[in-house]
Amino acid sequence: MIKVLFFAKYRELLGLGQMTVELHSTTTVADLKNRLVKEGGDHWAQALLADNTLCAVNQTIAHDGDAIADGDEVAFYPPVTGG
Amino acid sequence: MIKVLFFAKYRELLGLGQMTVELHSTTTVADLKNRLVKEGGDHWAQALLADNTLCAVNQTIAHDGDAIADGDEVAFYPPVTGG
Amino acid sequence: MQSRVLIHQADFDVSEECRALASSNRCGAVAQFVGVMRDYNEGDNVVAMELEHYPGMTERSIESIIERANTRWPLLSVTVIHRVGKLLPGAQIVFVGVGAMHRHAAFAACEFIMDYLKTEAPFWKKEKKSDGSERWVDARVSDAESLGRWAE
Amino acid sequence: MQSRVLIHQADFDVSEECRALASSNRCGAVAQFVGVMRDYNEGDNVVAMELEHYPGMTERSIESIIERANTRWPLLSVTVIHRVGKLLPGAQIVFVGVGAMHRHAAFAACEFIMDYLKTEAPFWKKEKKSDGSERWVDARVSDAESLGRWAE
Repeated sequence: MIKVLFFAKYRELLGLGQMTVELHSTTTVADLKNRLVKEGGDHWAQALLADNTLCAVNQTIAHDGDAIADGDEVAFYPPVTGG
Repeated sequence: MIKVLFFAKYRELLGLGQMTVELHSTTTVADLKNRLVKEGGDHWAQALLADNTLCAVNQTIAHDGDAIADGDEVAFYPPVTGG
Repeated sequence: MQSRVLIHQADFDVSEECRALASSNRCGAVAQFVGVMRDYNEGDNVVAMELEHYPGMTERSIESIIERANTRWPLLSVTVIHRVGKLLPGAQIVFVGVGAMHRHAAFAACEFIMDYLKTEAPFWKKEKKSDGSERWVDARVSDAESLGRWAE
Repeated sequence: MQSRVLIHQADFDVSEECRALASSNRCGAVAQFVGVMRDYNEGDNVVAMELEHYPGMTERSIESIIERANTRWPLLSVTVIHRVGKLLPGAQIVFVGVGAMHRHAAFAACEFIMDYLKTEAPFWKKEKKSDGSERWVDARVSDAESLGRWAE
């Protein structure tokens, strides 16, 4: 089981900030994105497959090829605008 | 008549912060220095002829060749150390 | 190097922060940046702002930025405060303060931390316009570009 | 651009200055520098400092520096405060604050003003050491050198 978080515009678009996903084996960020889009549809594609979507695994920036293991915290969010 | 000011180390070296000098004709910064050194001696040479001595005429940085006219305020001081 | 990272809704007091940053007897220079909320953006009046963040990761990413700054310049103290939640025009949003023996390290590290905070720390601004509508602020290309000068 | 130059013995309040610098509704960024008195210099403990200046010319030279900064960057507000007279270790000596729409102008102008203040404004520091002896502080070559990067 992994925890998946969404922030800001994506949280609103998907209508949820947090979900859990059952993980059958070690996967990658790209695999997780594709699985969520396949299950969720258009809004999920808009959020997760945008060119500038950022991903963090265990609160560290991660990229499509990076691995996700059971127990990880994965977050998807748009470019940051603080400061 | 011009007003001549000395600051910091030079004020202490010469034992005075301000003097007036009678000006018979328009002169230059270099001429004024030489005249004061000739009249004053060693301490004056140390203060006025040091390589890094700064001069301001009417509160604007001036150089050896710049003119001094009657009524001007002339200041001699060492490199600045504020901030 | 002493560092402090605070994420909260409450305002901050720049004098207090400055005093704390300067408290080492070796400290000769404190550089500080304060980001302030403006009342318009991209041609529209803005009447309020909501700042969202990613708790936990925010602190980690800022601490990582501070550590990178500390390897580049000799620093004595760093404080970063970022407000979240609802803010009104004129409000202080962010504080970055750096204490060092000499001013060049303090200035450079302060600007370095702001530049990376702008592009790495997970905060998002949502603006409320005067007609009541809301919009998420878009990231600026210029913020990503300004990192270029820190390339080693 | 609003500017304010103050030379006096009294201390200053960084929060108040920051608020005043940010008072324009277009101001999004305030960069500030505070110089602090250290308790040693060139290997000696320093117990007090006396700051002398050239009244009149000090203000003129700082105003000229601010004007030059304002021609290089779009600034909204600048405040420079420099204390004179007797100061003790830990005291705030100088404040330079710059308000602008965006942070790069504020940072650059703040550092520019400090760099020129250090080399042009007629202030002189005299230190009192722990053995009671006094000495005038020597100008640093590095301060003159740091102007190089502002060459256009």
